Amino acid sequence: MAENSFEPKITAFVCNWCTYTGADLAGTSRLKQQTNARLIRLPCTGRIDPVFIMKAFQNGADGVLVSGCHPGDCHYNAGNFHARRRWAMFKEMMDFLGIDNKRLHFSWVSASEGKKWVDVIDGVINTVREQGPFTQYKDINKETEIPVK
Amino acid sequence: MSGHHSHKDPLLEEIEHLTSQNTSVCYQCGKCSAGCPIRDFAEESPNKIIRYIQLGLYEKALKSKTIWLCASCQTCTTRCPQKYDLARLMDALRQLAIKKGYKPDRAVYKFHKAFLKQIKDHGRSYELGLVRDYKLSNIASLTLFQDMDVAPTMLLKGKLGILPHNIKGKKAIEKMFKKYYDKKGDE
Amino acid sequence: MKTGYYPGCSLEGTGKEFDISLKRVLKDLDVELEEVDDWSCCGASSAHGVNHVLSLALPARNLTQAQNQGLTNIMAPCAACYNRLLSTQSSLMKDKVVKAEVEDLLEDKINGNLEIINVIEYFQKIGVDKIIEKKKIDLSWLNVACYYGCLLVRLGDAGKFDDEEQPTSMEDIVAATGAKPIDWNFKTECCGAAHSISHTEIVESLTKKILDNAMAHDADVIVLACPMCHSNLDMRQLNIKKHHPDQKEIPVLYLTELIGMALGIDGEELGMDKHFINTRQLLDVQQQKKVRKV
Amino acid sequence: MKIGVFVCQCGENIGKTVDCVGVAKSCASIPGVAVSMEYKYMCSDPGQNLVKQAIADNGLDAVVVAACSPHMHEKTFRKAANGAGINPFLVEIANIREHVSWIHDDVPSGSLKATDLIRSAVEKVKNNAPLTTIKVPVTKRALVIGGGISGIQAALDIANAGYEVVLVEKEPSIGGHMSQLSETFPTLDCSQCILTPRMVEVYQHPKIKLLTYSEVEAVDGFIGNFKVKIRKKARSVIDEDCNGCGMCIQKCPTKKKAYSEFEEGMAFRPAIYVPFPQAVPNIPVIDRSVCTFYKTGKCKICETVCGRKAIDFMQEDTILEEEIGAIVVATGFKLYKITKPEPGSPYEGYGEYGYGEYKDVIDGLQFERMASASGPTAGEMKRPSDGKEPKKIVFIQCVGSRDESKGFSYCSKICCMYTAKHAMLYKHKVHDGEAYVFYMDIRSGGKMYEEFVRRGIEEDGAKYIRGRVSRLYEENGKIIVKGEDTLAGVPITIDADMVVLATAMVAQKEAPKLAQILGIPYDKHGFMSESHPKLKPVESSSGGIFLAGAANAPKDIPESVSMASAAAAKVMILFSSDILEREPVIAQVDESTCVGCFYCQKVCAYNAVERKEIKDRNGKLIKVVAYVNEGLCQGCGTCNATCPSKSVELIGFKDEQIFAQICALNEI
Ligand SMILES: Cc1cc2nc3c(=O)[nH]c(=O)nc-3n(C[C@H](O)[C@H](O)[C@H](O)COP(=O)(O)OP(=O)(O)OC[C@H]3O[C@@H](n4cnc5c(N)ncnc54)[C@H](O)[C@@H]3O)c2cc1C
Ligand SMILES: Cc1cc2nc3c(=O)[nH]c(=O)nc-3n(C[C@H](O)[C@H](O)[C@H](O)COP(=O)(O)OP(=O)(O)OC[C@H]3O[C@@H](n4cnc5c(N)ncnc54)[C@H](O)[C@@H]3O)c2cc1C
Ligand code: SF4
Ligand code: SF4
Ligand code: SF4
Ligand code: SF4
Ligand code: SF4
Ligand code: SF4
Ligand code: SF4
Ligand code: SF4
Repeated sequence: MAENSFEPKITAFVCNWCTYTGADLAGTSRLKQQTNARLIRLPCTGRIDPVFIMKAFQNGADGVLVSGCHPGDCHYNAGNFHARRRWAMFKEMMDFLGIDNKRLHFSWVSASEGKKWVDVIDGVINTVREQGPFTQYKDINKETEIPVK
Repeated sequence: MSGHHSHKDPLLEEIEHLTSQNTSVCYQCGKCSAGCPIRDFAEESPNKIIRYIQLGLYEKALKSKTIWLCASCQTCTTRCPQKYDLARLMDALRQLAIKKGYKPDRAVYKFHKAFLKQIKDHGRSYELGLVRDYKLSNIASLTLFQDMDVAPTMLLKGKLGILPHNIKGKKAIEKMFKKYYDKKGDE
Repeated sequence: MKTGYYPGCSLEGTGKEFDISLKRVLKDLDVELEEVDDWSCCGASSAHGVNHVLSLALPARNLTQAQNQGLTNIMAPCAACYNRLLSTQSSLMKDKVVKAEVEDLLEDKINGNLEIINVIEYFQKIGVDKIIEKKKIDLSWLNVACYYGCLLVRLGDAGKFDDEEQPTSMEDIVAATGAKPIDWNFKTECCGAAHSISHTEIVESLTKKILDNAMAHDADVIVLACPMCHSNLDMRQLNIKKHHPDQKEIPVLYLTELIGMALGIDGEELGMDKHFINTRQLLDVQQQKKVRKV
Repeated sequence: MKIGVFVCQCGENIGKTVDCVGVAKSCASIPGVAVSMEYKYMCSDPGQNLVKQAIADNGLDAVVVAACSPHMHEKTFRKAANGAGINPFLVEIANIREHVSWIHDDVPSGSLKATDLIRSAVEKVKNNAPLTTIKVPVTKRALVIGGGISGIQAALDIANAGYEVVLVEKEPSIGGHMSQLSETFPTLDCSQCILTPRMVEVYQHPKIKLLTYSEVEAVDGFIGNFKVKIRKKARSVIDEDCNGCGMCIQKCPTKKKAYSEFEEGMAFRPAIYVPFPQAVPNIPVIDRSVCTFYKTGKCKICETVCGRKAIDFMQEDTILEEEIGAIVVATGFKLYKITKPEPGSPYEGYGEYGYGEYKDVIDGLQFERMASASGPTAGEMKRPSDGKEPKKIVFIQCVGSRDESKGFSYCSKICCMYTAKHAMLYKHKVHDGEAYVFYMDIRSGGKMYEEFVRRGIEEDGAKYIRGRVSRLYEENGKIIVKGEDTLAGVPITIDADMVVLATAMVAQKEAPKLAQILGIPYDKHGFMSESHPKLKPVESSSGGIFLAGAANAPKDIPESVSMASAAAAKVMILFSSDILEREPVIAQVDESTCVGCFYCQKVCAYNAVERKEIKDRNGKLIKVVAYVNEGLCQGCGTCNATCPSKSVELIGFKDEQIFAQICALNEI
């Protein structure tokens, strides 16, 4: 694939109640977006394990987005709070593995923020596109012992 | 996820820096003014001074006589429901007024200057000298001679030293003042 | 271990009798103070009023003097000095940037470990029992209005030794002398000390309110623990009388003078002859009680 | 596994920008996919039949529908598949409408994305297991804690719907604060007159078991199946025998030994008492700390005069156990007292207002009692110090409330209204009196509320001054009020005969303890927290526990009553079926690998993780592992992501399921 026509693959882990519904709203409002993102619906950002993110990068995702309810609005009281505490750890892990932080993004998008969702997702896609293809996954596979399926 | 960075007036930033507080916390309840001992003597209430700052009317605050009449008694600070340290704002505004060349309340300012001069010259405050210096700088203000009534009595009772007490560390203090003013410019 | 003593400028001048009576009383109570070497002025409200860094550097010099002398605590009888020393230490320990700035001016380091106490706390430490034990004169005929002023109790974040609004610690000591502390309303009202010389008209008005309230509640004397308050409440009565010929006089004593009276010390030894408002009548009664008791 | 893929065109909605035919064709080649087809409207009856038919024809084990958002039709297709014999949890939805066709114009890349999403769903469904919804039986019996107006309303609503209610009140009588009020805003109708009939109704209701002078001690179990322990405190009077004649109260010699709680300390009560004449139940209680017999062993006059032999000095506390299906917490509030704070209290008192030293400075509830016709002054304005009629009265709003320095940042919401009421009541009683109100803002949002306040100002002549008072002190029998009118910018000093402080509504002191017993969160001020501030305002975050009234936040009567009825409705919804069906998305612990670190327990917001002891055949403890209570788990999956040994998994969203999706989306 030529450098200028590179289209990144983005895996987005989103919570069912806020961001997934917000993305639905963007759809019902017919708000056009780039096609690069693929969503994985989870009950809550609290369910998101750092391993999911590693797994996505290992398998060749060029960028990852994690998005859930706004702080204080979590459908499950505090799940996103625990998630946020974990995010700091993700960042460190990314540094350790030498993955640029511009490939991993976090955001809060509520069920009513269709427009925000579009801004977020397009922003992430553009940023990751600037980074170029992610090729270090093989190195990660060597460094970490998470078996690739 | 970045925070909001609203633009702030540089003067407001300086005031908030000098007072280490956010001026917006004041909700204008007036409790400070209600308990302020100099309220009856000041045209503008203390809560109005902070209101001026909130509205960006800095000049009005810096020109106000209230900041000079403030007796630094801390009553306002002690009772403010929003924990705003208004006494500290008054301090800051006095400093700023001098720095920006606003005319301070002569009587108060000259007194402070005379007082500091005593410390600078002797290391301790020498009250007779203080009254003398202060009066000299206030020839215009007749009422202030009132105090001369009591000065002789004080001298008689041995309450005013005739000679200043110079401390050993006087030089060090002088140096401290000099160092400070060299850095900040004389105020 | 002796307590460090920071008299402050006023106790060398207008507040001389505070110094005299304090030392005299301590002699009878068998306790000693150790003066801070070559102490300097704390800058009082002047530095505080116009210059933030200086307002910290001036008191800070005294902290380093005391530290270098090996003192672990300082007693400052003047409420203004006490407030300045205490809040300086506390704010320097909280603000590293300003601390560095001040230390640069001082060319010395602040360790922040000094215990700074006022005269009331000092007597609490000595113990009211000791006063009761050494008491010689019955003062139960004396109604006392305890006046705290503003700086003694309004310490902000720097600390708290008594209630800001309804303090009672001075009353406890007065009660130990046998005199009767009265209930009144203006014990923490400001007398305008900062404007003592610059705006006498304000000071007069504020002072008059305080004096009147004390007298309205049947006080025979006002007792206080601050030389600035003292010169306002004592000296200013002369000015007030000039404008209000009917104004009644009320003697204003330092707490230490009252304690001295209870210990049977002569008025002159306590410096009570230095007041503007005559204390003769008080001392006469004291002498009678003394005679009767013998 | 044989999987069927069904791609919906949704008319033009999907069909226009996604090449459905092409997508269906390429999905056919995904390993495991047995059939792949597209149709115009998959959710229509013919569409559903198509799915059912395909299942039957091909012997499918699982289904993926590529259509609209699962929030639209997941249920529809689960039901359809189930109709054809497939477990509903073996159906997955790929959202190719909201997340593809409606947001992308480019057909090739949109179609590619649609295929990816379908592949991801196919890989997930391969890892799905058949599940059954969780069914829990429901005990149709409600517990209402707190017998104020909120608790009364909730209890009556539930009982009138035909369900049993246990109402627990810690005081000797129900009624709460409303029973103390004189007249109520915004109508000025008599509080007792509207409340008493309801109290009586509670007492007589065959479905309500009323337990006064009682407290909840322990709550176990979960939604539909709580076990509750209630301590019935010793009254020293046998309920069943007492007929409420009041002889004992009349003859008790300790007439002035205790301040009446009900009269807010403005009157006395004897050792044996009912809080107020209309108390429900009308059964006295002996205050043992005051009673002469308990102190000296002598007296027993009450016993002598009681014709019913109802006095029992030896009575002890009893513990009752109740089986309960749902709980309503209606424990109300307390009024902030301005007295000196207790040592260790995070809250500052009001030194500048004299710490409650001045007799003629009273609070709002004391004013209510003074204004009440049945109160200690029989409704006449008489100030406490000397009984004189106050001619100048000052009301101060926001005392404690909106005061960061005293520890309360919030607005108490009702005091603007009750102060306006007080000023009016005062003016109606003292025609030549002057009423001043110091306020910061007037908050009168409510039906007829603003009009009510205006009436107090315009018709009754209450003078409103905008500013907070700095100090109060007593001088010559007057309370000197030092204020500032911030509108005119002038200092104001008033020599008042009486001052009424509108002090904050604060949480019950014991509320945090009760919240912990119930396992529900409370805020930093001690108010019980709702599950969602907008959409679940009466639910706590624990299933089956609901909130009503001022226990949740400062509220007036109309709001408390609405909330109580809403909570009752939630209880009735729960009771409307015999069993509770829940999605089986819950966490499950693998006991063989769990190391018992209990990190999962720490992160679970629902207290759903419990400790379970594993014993060998001889009953010897082998280890302690985590155990997830199905009734409490809400399925957030936080524990799953937290567990260091990967021993707790969220059913329906297990690691393998998510991994499969990730891999499907990122095939290298
Ligand atoms: C001075 C004043 C005037 C007011 N005037 C008006 C007015 O005019 N109009 C208006 O609409 N509102 C008015 N209100 C507000 C009104 O009082 C409240 O809205 C109402 O009382 C709230 O009812 P509640 O049942 O939620 O709480 P409460 O009335 O506080 O009742 C709670 C009950 O629960 C009990 N309880 C507490 N803890 C426990 C426990 N752990 N176990 C068992 N029982 C417990 C308590 O003993 C109490 O009986 C006024 C309030 C005040 C303070
Ligand atoms: C500018 C603005 C901002 C707001 N912001 C907030 C906020 O941030 N937070 C918040 O909590 N609240 C906010 N609100 C308030 C919130 O909008 C209302 O509380 C809420 O919408 C009320 O819901 P409702 O269902 O009672 O009424 P509505 O939302 O008005 O719904 C009534 C429905 O009934 C229909 N209808 C009317 N008459 C008939 C009829 N005769 N037959 C059949 N149908 C009929 C209408 O078409 C409408 O769909 C805001 C309101 C406004 C105006
Ligand atoms: S008391 Fe505090 S909040 Fe109130 S007006 Fe003064 S500074 Fe502002
Ligand atoms: S510190 Fe100044 S403004 Fe504040 S109450 Fe005292 S005199 Fe007034
Ligand atoms: S299933 Fe959804 S996408 Fe398909 S026709 Fe129905 S609404 Fe449209
Ligand atoms: S206890 Fe006896 S005397 Fe008292 S009210 Fe009951 S029945 Fe009457
Ligand atoms: S025994 Fe107690 S309750 Fe009974 S009459 Fe005597 S004091 Fe009253
Ligand atoms: S309701 Fe009114 S009086 Fe009460 S706290 Fe809010 S603003 Fe203040
Ligand atoms: S976190 Fe995992 S290992 Fe630890 S107790 Fe819970 S289930 Fe067991
Ligand atoms: S899934 Fe959520 S609610 Fe259930 S046990 Fe785990 S953390 Fe608790």
